This record gives sequence, structure tokens and C-alpha cells, in this order.
Amino acid sequence: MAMSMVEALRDAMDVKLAEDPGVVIFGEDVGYFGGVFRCTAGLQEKYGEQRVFDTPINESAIVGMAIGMATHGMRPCVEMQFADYMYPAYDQITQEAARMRFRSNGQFTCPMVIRMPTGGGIFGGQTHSQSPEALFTHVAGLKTVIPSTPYDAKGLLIAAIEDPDPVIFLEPKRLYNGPFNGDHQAKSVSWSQHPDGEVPPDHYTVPLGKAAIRCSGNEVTVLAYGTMVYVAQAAAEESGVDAEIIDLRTLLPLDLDTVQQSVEKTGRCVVVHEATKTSGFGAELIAEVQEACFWHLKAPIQRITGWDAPYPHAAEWDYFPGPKRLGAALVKAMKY
Amino acid sequence: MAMSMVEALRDAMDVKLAEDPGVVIFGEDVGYFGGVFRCTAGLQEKYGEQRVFDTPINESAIVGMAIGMATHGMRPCVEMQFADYMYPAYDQITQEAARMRFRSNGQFTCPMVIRMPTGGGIFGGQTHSQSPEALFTHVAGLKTVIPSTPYDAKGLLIAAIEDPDPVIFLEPKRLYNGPFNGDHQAKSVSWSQHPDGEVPPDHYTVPLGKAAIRCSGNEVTVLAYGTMVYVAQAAAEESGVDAEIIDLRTLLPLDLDTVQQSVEKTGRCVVVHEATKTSGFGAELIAEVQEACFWHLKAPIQRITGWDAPYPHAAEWDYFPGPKRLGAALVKAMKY
Amino acid sequence: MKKNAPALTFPKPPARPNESPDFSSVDVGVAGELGVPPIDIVAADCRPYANGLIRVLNDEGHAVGPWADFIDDVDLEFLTQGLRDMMTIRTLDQRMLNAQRQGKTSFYVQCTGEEAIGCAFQRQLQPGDMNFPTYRQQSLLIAAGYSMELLMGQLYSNELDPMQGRQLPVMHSSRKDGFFSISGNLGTQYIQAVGWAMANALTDDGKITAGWIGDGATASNDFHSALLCASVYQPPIVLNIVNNQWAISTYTGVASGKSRTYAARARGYGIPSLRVDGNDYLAVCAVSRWALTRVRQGYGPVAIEWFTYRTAPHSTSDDPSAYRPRDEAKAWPLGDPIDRLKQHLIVNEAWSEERHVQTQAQLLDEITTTQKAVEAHGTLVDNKPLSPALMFNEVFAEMPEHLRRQRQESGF
Amino acid sequence: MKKNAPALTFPKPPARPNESPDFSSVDVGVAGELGVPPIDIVAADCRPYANGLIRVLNDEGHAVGPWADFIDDVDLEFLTQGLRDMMTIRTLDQRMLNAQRQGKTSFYVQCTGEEAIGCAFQRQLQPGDMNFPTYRQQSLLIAAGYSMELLMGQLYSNELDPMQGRQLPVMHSSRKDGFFSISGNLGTQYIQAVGWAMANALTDDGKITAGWIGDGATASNDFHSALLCASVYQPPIVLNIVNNQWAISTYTGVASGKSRTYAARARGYGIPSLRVDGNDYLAVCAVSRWALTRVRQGYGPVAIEWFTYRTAPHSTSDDPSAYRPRDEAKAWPLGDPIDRLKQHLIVNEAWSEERHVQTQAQLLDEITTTQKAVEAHGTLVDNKPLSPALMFNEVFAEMPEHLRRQRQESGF
Ligand SMILES: Cc1ncc(C[n+]2csc(CCOP(=O)(O)OP(=O)(O)O)c2C)c(N)n1
Ligand SMILES: Cc1ncc(C[n+]2csc(CCOP(=O)(O)OP(=O)(O)O)c2C)c(N)n1
Ligand SMILES: [Mg+2]
Ligand SMILES: [Mg+2]
Repeated sequence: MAMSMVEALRDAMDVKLAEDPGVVIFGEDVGYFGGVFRCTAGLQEKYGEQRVFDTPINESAIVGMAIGMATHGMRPCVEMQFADYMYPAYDQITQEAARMRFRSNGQFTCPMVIRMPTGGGIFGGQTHSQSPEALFTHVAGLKTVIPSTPYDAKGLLIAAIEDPDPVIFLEPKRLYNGPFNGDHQAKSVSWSQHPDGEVPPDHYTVPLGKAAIRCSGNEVTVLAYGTMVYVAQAAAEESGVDAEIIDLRTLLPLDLDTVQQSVEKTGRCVVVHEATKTSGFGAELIAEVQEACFWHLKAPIQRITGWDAPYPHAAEWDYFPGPKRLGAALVKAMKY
Repeated sequence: MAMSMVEALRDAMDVKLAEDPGVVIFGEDVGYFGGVFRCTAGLQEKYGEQRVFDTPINESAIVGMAIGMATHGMRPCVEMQFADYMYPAYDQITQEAARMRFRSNGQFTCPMVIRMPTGGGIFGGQTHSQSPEALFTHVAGLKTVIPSTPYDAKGLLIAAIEDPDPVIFLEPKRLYNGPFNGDHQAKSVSWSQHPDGEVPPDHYTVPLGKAAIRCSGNEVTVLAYGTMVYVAQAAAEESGVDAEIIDLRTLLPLDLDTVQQSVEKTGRCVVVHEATKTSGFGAELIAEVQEACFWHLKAPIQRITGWDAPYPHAAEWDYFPGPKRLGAALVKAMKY
Repeated sequence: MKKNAPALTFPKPPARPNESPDFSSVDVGVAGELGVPPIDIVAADCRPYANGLIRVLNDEGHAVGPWADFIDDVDLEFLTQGLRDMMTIRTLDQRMLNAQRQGKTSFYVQCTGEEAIGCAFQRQLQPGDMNFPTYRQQSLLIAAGYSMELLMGQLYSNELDPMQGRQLPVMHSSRKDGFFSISGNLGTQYIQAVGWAMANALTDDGKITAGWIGDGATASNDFHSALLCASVYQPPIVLNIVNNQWAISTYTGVASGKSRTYAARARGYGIPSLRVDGNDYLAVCAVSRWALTRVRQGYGPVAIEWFTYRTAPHSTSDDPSAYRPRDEAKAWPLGDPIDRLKQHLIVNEAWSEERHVQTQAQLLDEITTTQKAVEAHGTLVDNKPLSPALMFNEVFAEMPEHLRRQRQESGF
Repeated sequence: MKKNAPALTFPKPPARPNESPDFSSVDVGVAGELGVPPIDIVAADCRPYANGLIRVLNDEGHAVGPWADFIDDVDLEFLTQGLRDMMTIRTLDQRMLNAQRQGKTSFYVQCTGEEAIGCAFQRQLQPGDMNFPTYRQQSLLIAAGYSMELLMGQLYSNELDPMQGRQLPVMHSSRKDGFFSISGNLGTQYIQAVGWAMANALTDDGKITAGWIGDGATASNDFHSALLCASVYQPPIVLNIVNNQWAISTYTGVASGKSRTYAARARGYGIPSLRVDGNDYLAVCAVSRWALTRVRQGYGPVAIEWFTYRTAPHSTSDDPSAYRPRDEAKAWPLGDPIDRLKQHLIVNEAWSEERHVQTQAQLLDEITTTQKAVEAHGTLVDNKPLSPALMFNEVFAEMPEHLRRQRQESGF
């Protein structure tokens, strides 16, 4: 069945709501209206407001309530309207949910999912465009997931809801309705025209912690996730560099084996993300890769990222790490 | 004048309170009582409660009020009682203070300092021991500072208060009363017996953005800050490796020149911090160093850090990255 | 009421799409009914003001009661200016909505139905006072006389944009017009406003502060922080709550819970609080003046709940027909602020239907002329982009080395 | 009151060191004065209960008034057990304080003066109900019959420690005793408690929830979140506020601002709220029973402010003589909870000074015996450390590869 990423996410929640009475969905505007990105549309009508409901505009309350329910034994799956609005909840996420199991020695655990639309490219300005993944990967006790296709979105979300620990589920909003390779002037493509828009109707999972090789190649390994997977494909095509593109899918726990095998093969590595550069997740990837593959590296590992400035509104396409910048990095990597 | 780090910090605030009527100090228990670590003791009595006052237990309110005052034109210097309690303020710090200048195109700016005791080693358990520096260095618009001596503490704090932008000022609480090299069973040493405990009484600054070479060497560069500077010295001594120890002092903006020169000389680099490993500031250092010094590196860059678990109470000395672990890394670096 | 087992409640709006609007449970009281409290009133004595509704204009357009007397020096000329202010915004909102539909700007937010609040409040402020607004308080800017060129320049992110393209279109900032930089993160400005008001007092600058927040955003942590700290330190601030019944698709009941009113919640913090008909220009004018006088004289903070209705969609990204009856705005028992002030002026023979139509045409003309001139500098579809290099400026006062390197790398 | 310019206020305690304790401004009302509200009372009708003070024991030790009648089935045996509970904690607190001074544990927190609250409340709970406590509610654990071995084991972080050395000594956790894991971050548990209570209702498990917070921590964001969400969804929860006048060195006025009482603030959220003498075991018993019955029957949340005084230092890291008069606790107008219940039992001929002294000696003996047995498993000075490898467990349900590598690297 062809689905957009929005539909695939909705379908994952639908499957779990039907299967498990402990699953509840809540957040701002997610109930009656079905979410500002429509991810939960129709679910309240189908399952009732005890299962799918609206909350006050207070992200730390949303996460705090979810923690209470999760420790009780339920399986809340909550939405932050934009990743940019998770900051008020950062204390509850990182200091509470993440370490409830640890600090109570397993008496209280937090099987819960926090979904949040992430990334730029919709002229959202600095408070509707951010990519905070590195703020989660630094925190012991959290898993961080980011799909790049409808198929993965559904399978990973089901796996996340079933996971015994808290999972941060980042949704690249620029991919909600179609794959996007960074060419904002091109006609937009819908998922129904893309092979990964084909999504099985029933229950299935994509395991957390496993990367996918989106495109094999021999010259450079590109480590990407979310929207950047498509940017990487475009960059490889446009630059003509024979790149191996790895879609990490789960940032933590990281599938270092897949990464290491690839870099040992290619000897070159470029990492790419939308988040600001300094202390972004790219730094972590580089630290791991240079340690694991030091003797194989033929060139310094480069990172192509958002600049170290807040996401600007008007100049967003100059901020967004597009195929041109990434292509140039691939070419540069080949020059060593 | 011999001063502890606590006294040096207090003296910095004293100097600025006397010089600049716009400087105000506030936070939990900082007023009448003078702070749970005594950093502001006596200041309310000296300057009155209009300048130094107690706040409700609400860290986002403390930072939010400081933003209001700073944008008005004052120079607030506020305390988070422990760095572990800054999380509720993370939204105000990163989404507001950090980008006020940017988003208002300079109409409103945030010259303010947020002080916070950081790091472990006092049996504080997971909520009195954390080192959140990487959560600040990832944010465009913040400067992040961490002194390792009373002299630097005073000079950097004065520079921070005078800086036109928001500065996160991390205070390694394990260094408040004396240098500490990680040997928790040794008799504690006080700052009065240490050359860097000598602090001039008047106004001086240590510039933000400049590292200090604490110990020159030729074989390995150790990048350290805060308490880890002393751990590095002990590790170098114990392991006999001729290490060059760089005390970064300011993490952002980073003094990459000093770092690069050293690594180009030694060809080896080890980074060390107390924070959890994954996505810690060490990753950023490695990413920069491997790019800047790729052709000079004789060995993979290692990182010695806190483990990816919440800071445990009882096993804190097994969590704390002590001289033994760091020494082993130095020896390992020399084996390549 | 006999219960047996706990069950959760989920607050609901009075009507959903395909139902008839129903405001029968909204008690609007009677115009002129509530008195003017003493300037040094304490929260404990504010009960009737926090639970009731202060109104001045009655259904016939007459100004009645003690609050009308309180502003009996306000002349018809002043009110005519108020009407023009409101008409200006409404026209502007319509033009900009169209511009967004034509792709000339990425995003727009109207304040239709809520014009009286910002317009009348602003005209009671003094130069140097500072508003901490939300995205729906452009009325403050207009009544402060903010340049329409700058305002539109920001909407088009062109070279006239005082924010140089950094901010979302509707997130204005004008220090000299007493309009603080708007954040996309709801609520954050409310506690910052308290900090600014504390600076007013600490520097003794003779100015005061006004915080603004929507009913939905009263749920935010910063709302609590602001009320708490205002109660503790007693800085010179008016804490405005604009209750327009909706937060995007979420009914105000989800933000109020079982609180009687938002003003009552504020009163629980020990802050004197009043609830006011926000669609009544005269009531807004009177209560604003009272509150600002109190605050300026050092009697401490006041909270005001402005009771109104969000006639427009939340923003250009929203379609309210999905969650409320299409014609609900028309049923709002407190009417439309422009209609009501117009009626008052007509009743008092200071205005006429003809002048109204004339003024409308004239404003449309003026605004369209400005719009054309501003559009000549570029829009989203007819793009004359600002230098992308600008995005590296103003991250810090001085550009640090790593940003300089990044700017170089960017090639801008 | 005539003012001219805004000036900030900074709340102050009634007395500072070297001044005489002064509680003249504390209005304690009269025992027996306030009635028992109907079980389905709404917030609007709760004014007298939120602003007044519910008391049962009068100065002569007699139980008086409607709340005494409300619990007239509570017999003297039950109360004797209550006295034992309180004496147990006080003894335990003293022993553990000494142990900390001897370096046997890193940190301790006493609840001296506040024993009645947790002890009497816990005895009204049912199995499966869940407390979300702070570090100062060990009284709940004791009255729930938690194993003293486990409790002390955690204080010594030895092999008996059910948290395996991961948590601070005083941050207990016992799911089966209805005692939620304690966080070092103030306030966080309060909104989590609301979530748990929602789960009570959603899963229809027949249990209820009790949230706990200190007066200082009512300033936290999560306090606001909890009141708000409890008001919106009406889950079965009792929201307890322990107002012991101090937050470390900071007087309660800095947390209350101009709010009349914390109960009044909660009432502003539309939650029925009561204020109770927390040093009166019978008052705590009566109001807890009323509140828990209401909540269990589905009439929605209740907030209770327990009015008390923190006799002990904040923790072993604190020295209150730096910020309040040394003998302030003795001047507390509502006395000491153990003394007052003892007096009541003596007046009713169910207790005597001799039995009291005997019981005290016996408890000390029991606790000291346990303490010695537990200390044999190790203390901070006599360390038999748990395996450090434990710190890699329970980060996740299954240990991921990177942690396995780190554990290996650690060599444990
Ligand atoms: C912290 C945060 N959470 C969520 C949002 C998304 N959001 C933007 S406006 C809005 C509704 C606000 O409603 P209200 O406060 O009533 O203001 P109104 O739009 O009615 O003027 C929401 C949920 C946000 N901007 N910030
Ligand atoms: C978020 C956070 N900020 C600050 C602290 C430090 N702190 C620990 S206890 C305390 C005082 C709490 O006072 P109160 O809530 O009245 O409880 P009490 O100690 O009187 O029982 C403070 C400020 C903390 N633990 N968490
Ligand atoms: Mg609204
Ligand atoms: Mg207290």
C-alpha cells in the first residue's frame, strides 16, 4: 500500500492502539484535530478520547504525564508539536525518563516514545526547523531514532513503542509528504512514486540499532540520516563520486559495525546533518570512525552541516546543507 | 593574595558589583545565606538586597528574569545551584538568551552570566555531579567557560560579566577548595599551597577564547579542562609520558590554534572529560583535531570520559576518569 | 452527584463543526455593573473583578457605569483615532493574508476580532514602556505608530526587513516602539517581562512593562514563573492574558481546566486580577489606564484577562472549519470590536456609515500603496534576496574565528 | 498606602539569627473551628478551608470539632501505633544523623517536626496506592512497614542496598510499598504523579495516587504542570504540599509571594484545597481520610497544604543557625507532633510518661540492633564495595554494544 510518511506513522500508531490497550497518544492538537501535521488524524474518532487526547501547551507536563503512565505500566506515545518545543521538557526527558530504570534499579521503567517533527526546509524560521538529535545522544538511557522512508517510519515507530525504554523519535518533517533531495526549486515528488513509499498494512518492525546501506559504493562513505539521505544521493549523482550512503536510522545505539565495515572499504568518510556543526552528532560519528578506522583513512573526515547560527528564515536554503555543498565535500575527499 | 576558587569567584563578583551598578546577582540561597557553596557569602550584606538576592526554586524563572534585565541593559550574573538543575532552564538559555541578539538583529542583547557548579567527586549522585558542557557548545550564541585555577576563575568571571553576550560559566566544584588530581584517598591540598591560588585583589581579566598550556611536552597532547587538568598532570607524571597538557578554559569559542600547534608538534592527542562519552565535548575536539591535523597524527585520538551511564553514587570513583585510566591511554597512544 | 470510580474528563468546546454555535454557558454579565477598585487593592479583595466581566459599552452603544466615568475625559476624537487604529490593522491583516496566499510571504497571523485589546492598551502607554508581545499583538505596533514599511519589509524578508530575514515574518521587534522581540516559543516572554520590570524598578527609570500571553500559553511553565516572580518581587508590570477561546485547534477549556477564569488563577498567586470584555474598546481603554496608573505608582503588579474570540484561523497554516462551527465568530455574544466602537461613535454623532466606508477605502488605498512600494524591494516569489552572509552576523557581538571560517566556507 | 515609584520587595522571615523567634503573624485559628466539607465540594466553595487551618487537637490535647467526629471510629490503639511510627522515625533520624557524622554514609536528611504528616497519611492509603514523595517523606516508608534493613542498606550503599549504590542515600524507592523512585530534581515527581493517577483511571485499577512537594518546590514548573493537568483531566490524586516554612536557607515567603496560602494558589487552578495543621496527627488522619475517600470515589483531585515547621537542618550539609534563630522550632505555635499526640493519649489514659520512655528505649534498642547488623555489610568508612560493573546495568533493559564495550574497557 502506498503511504506518505505521515500515513505510515499514523498507521504504526493505529496498529499499536488496536493491539495494546496500554498504548495512549497525546500532545498538543493531536486529539480532535489530529495534529498540525495530521499524523494522528482520525485516531481519536477511532479509539476514543481515553486513548488519543489533546493536552495543554506544556511540553514538560506532556512528558511528565507520560512518565507517570509508563512507570505505571502503560505505553504512552506522545507528540512534541515541533522538536523546537521539546526544550521545556528537556529536564523531564533527560533527567527523569532517561534514568528512571537506572535510579530505581529496574523497579520503575519508562517504555515510552516521544515523537517530534524535526529539521528545516519549510520556511519555519529558527523555532520550527531545529534538529536537536545531539542533545539526546549525549544522554545515557535514551534511544534516538530517525527514519527516512515511510516503510522505516512505520516499522521503527512500532519497534519504538514496543521498546522497554524511552525512545526519542525524530520525524524529518521535510520528508512527511515525499522524498526531498535538497533541490527546493524542483517539483515535489510524492511517496507514492517512490519504492519506499510501499508500506505493508499490518504489524511489522524495523529493529532499532540497525543502519541501512541506501546505496553501495567504493570511494567514500557518507553517514547520513533523515532528509540528508536524499541529499546524499543527489550529491553522489551530481558529483559522480562512487559513494556508499549509509542511513543510520538509529543514532543511539549506533550501528558502528556497518559504519566501520564501510569506511574500512572506502577509506574515506563524510558525515552530514542539518543541525549546527559544533558538538553536533557528526562530531560523535567522526570520533568513533577515526578511532575504529584510523589506519584505513585516506583523508580527513569532513562534516557538512548547518552553520553555527540559528536557522535563518529567509536564507534557509543557504543554511540547509544541500547537494552542492555535500558534493563538493565528496570531490574534496577524493582529492587526497 | 591566596584565595580558594570560591573566594576568587566571590572576589570577581565583588569587583564587578562595586564597579558597575548594572551588575546584579541572584539565585537560590545566594542572598542572605551566600550560596550553598558560599560563593556569594557576604555580598548581600555589602551591596544590599537590590543587588544580591534570593529567588524561588525555579531555574527557568531565574534565567528568564536575567534575560529581561540583560535586554534592558543590566548585567545579571545568576547561579544555578548545581549544573544538574539547569535543565528546567534549558529552554530559556538555549532558545532565548542564546539567540536574542540574532533574532532581534541586535536590538536586544543578553550580556549575562549563568554560573553553575559542575562535575562529580563529592558523592553527590546523579543529580549533583553532571557535566553538561556539550549541551551548551552545541548552541549557537552561547560562550562556554570553565576555569581550573582561582586566578583564572576570577579573571574569566570578570571577563564573562563584561562580555556582551551570554556566557555559561561552569565551576568545577571539586576544585572549589583545592586542586584535585583524582586521587580521592590522598590528603586534600588547599589552594593556598598552590601557585595559581595567588590572586590579585583588583580588577583583571583572563580573555575568553584563549587556552593555556599547563605543561609543555613533546609526545602527546592532552586536551583537558576543569578538574581534568590536574588529573592529566597526575597521569602524565605517573605514566612518565612526556605530555603537553592544554587547559582549554573556554570551550566555545575554542582556541583551535593552540590545540593545532600542539598536536602538529606531538602527533598524538588524548581528550579527557568527566561527562558521558557519547556526544560529549570530546567528540567535537576529536572532529576538529582530526580535520586540522590529519597528516600529523601518528595514532588515533582517544577519549577518556565518564561512562555512558548516569553518575552512580557509590561507584563514583570508578566512574570518574582518574589518572590511572588517562595514564593508560597516554601509554597506549605511545605504542602506535 | 454520585460517583463510584475515578474517570478522566476531557474538556470540550461548546460546539463542533456541523453543530450550531452555542455560547449559552458564557456569562457576559451586564455592562456598567462592576465598579472601579481602589488603586491599591489587594488580591483578596479582587474576587468580583477576577470572576466577573468589566464592560463599558452596552448593547445600544452607550458607555455606562463607573468605568465609563473613570475615563470621562476621553473624547470622541481619541476614540475616532482608536477606530482608525483598529480599521488599519484589519485592513492590513486582510492584505497580508492575501499576500501570503499569493506566495509573497511564507506565513501570516491575523488578529481579527482582537484589535481593541492592543490598540486601546498601547494608547495608554508612555514612551519607554515595554511590551512583551506574542505574534498576535501587531495591534500594539500599529497603535504605537510603527512604520508600515518596516512591518511589511519583515513580512517579505526583503531589504527593508529590520530583522534582515532572520525571523519569521510575523515576529517583529522594535525597541523604540516598546515592542520586544517575539519568540516562537510560547510563554517565554512572560517571565522575561517580569525581569525587565524588575530592571525598571532597580534602575528607577520611571518606565513600566506589559507582558502578553494567549489563553493556551497560560499552560506554559513561564506563565507560572511570571506570576510567581511578579508576586514575590512586586515589579511594575501589567500581566495581560488574551483569552480568545482557542489555541490552534484546542479549546480554551484544555488550558483552563476547572479554573473559573484565568484572572482567578492569577489571583491565586496573590496578584490583583481583573477580567474585561476585550471587544469593548472603552473597557480596554479604562482598565488599561487604571492598571497602568496603579503599576506606575508603585502599587505592584496587576493581571488582566481580556475576554475575546479568535475570529480568524490560528494562522495561514490553519483551517478552523475542521474543529469549530464555521459561523461561530458571528455568535460571539460580545460582538466585534470595530462594529461596537463604530456604533458608539455613531450614537454620539461623531461618526457615520459614510465616513466609515470612506475611511475604509482610504486606509485600503494607503496600505496598498505602501504595500506596492515595499513589494518593489522583493517578496518571496519575486525574490531579491538579502546576502546570506548576514546569517553569520549577530550570532555574537564579535564574530568568533569558527564562524568566520564557516562564513568563508559558505562562500557568501 | 501612598506610593510614588515602583520598588521591589524582598520577602523576609519573621526573625534572623540573634533575633527572637517571632510567629506573631502566624494565624493558627482555633482547633475544631472548621467543618468537614461535602465530599463533592468544588473549588469555589473551598475558600474557608484553603485560607484557614483545619485543627483537631486543642492545646489541652483533646480532639474537638467536626473533624474529630469524622474519625470517631479511630481508636486509641490505632493512635498508639501512630505514636510509635513517629517515634520510630525520630529515632531512626537521630541514629542516621550520627552515622553520617561518623562518615558511615555520605548524606542524610531528617524530617524532624514533620513526622505526623507522612505517618498519618500513609495509614489511610490502601495497598497499590502510590506515593510520589520527596527526600523528606521517609515517614511514608516507615508507616508502610518498609524493611529497615533495606532502608539502612541504601544509606550505606552496601550489598543490602536495593538501589545497588546507584542513588543518593536518602533517595529510596519501593514499588511494593507504594513509594515512587525519588529524584534529586525538585518538583519533577509532581506531574509524574498526575500521569500515574491518569493511568489509575485509564486502566481502572481501583488505586489512587498521592503527590508530595515542599513549599519551596511549589515554585518549580512541575508544580504548575501538575495542578493544571489535575484540573483538566480530574484524575484520582491527592496533591500534598508540605509547607515547613523553609527551603534550605530561603524563607517560605520567597516561594509564596503574596499568595495567601499554598492551598489558595491551588484553588486558583480550580482544585478543591484545604490547609491543615501538619503537627496534629489527628487532623492529618482525618483530612487524609476525607481526601482519599473523595478521590477514590471519583470526585476528582484535592490539594492539601500541610502547615508545619522544619525543625531539623535542611540536610547534613546545612547549618540553619546561619539564617534563623537557633530556638525557632521551640516557638512554633503548633508544637511538636510527637508531644501533641502523646499528650492526647495521656489525657485519654492510653499512654503514660513511663510507657513513653520505655518505648523510646525499646525503639532505640531495636534500631541500633538492626543498624549494627546492616553495618556489618559495609559502610562508607568500612567499605565492602558493590561491583562497579553494576553501574552499566539498568541503563537500558538490554545492554547495547557501546556500553558493553565500555564495561570491558573499564575492566570491571
Ligand atoms: C513551547 C511551544 N509549544 C507549542 C507551540 C506551537 N503553538 C504555536 S501557537 C500555539 C497556540 C497558542 O494559543 P494561545 O496561547 O491561546 O494564543 P493564540 O494563538 O490564541 O493567540 C501553539 C500550540 C509553540 N509555539 N511553543
Ligand atoms: C530543580 C532543583 N533545583 C534546586 C535544587 C536544590 N535543592 C534541594 S532541596 C532544596 C530546597 C527545597 O525546599 P522545599 O521544597 O521547601 O522542601 P524541604 O527541604 O523544606 O522539605 C533545594 C533548593 C534541586 N534539588 N532541584
Ligand atoms: Mg488563544
Ligand atoms: Mg520547605
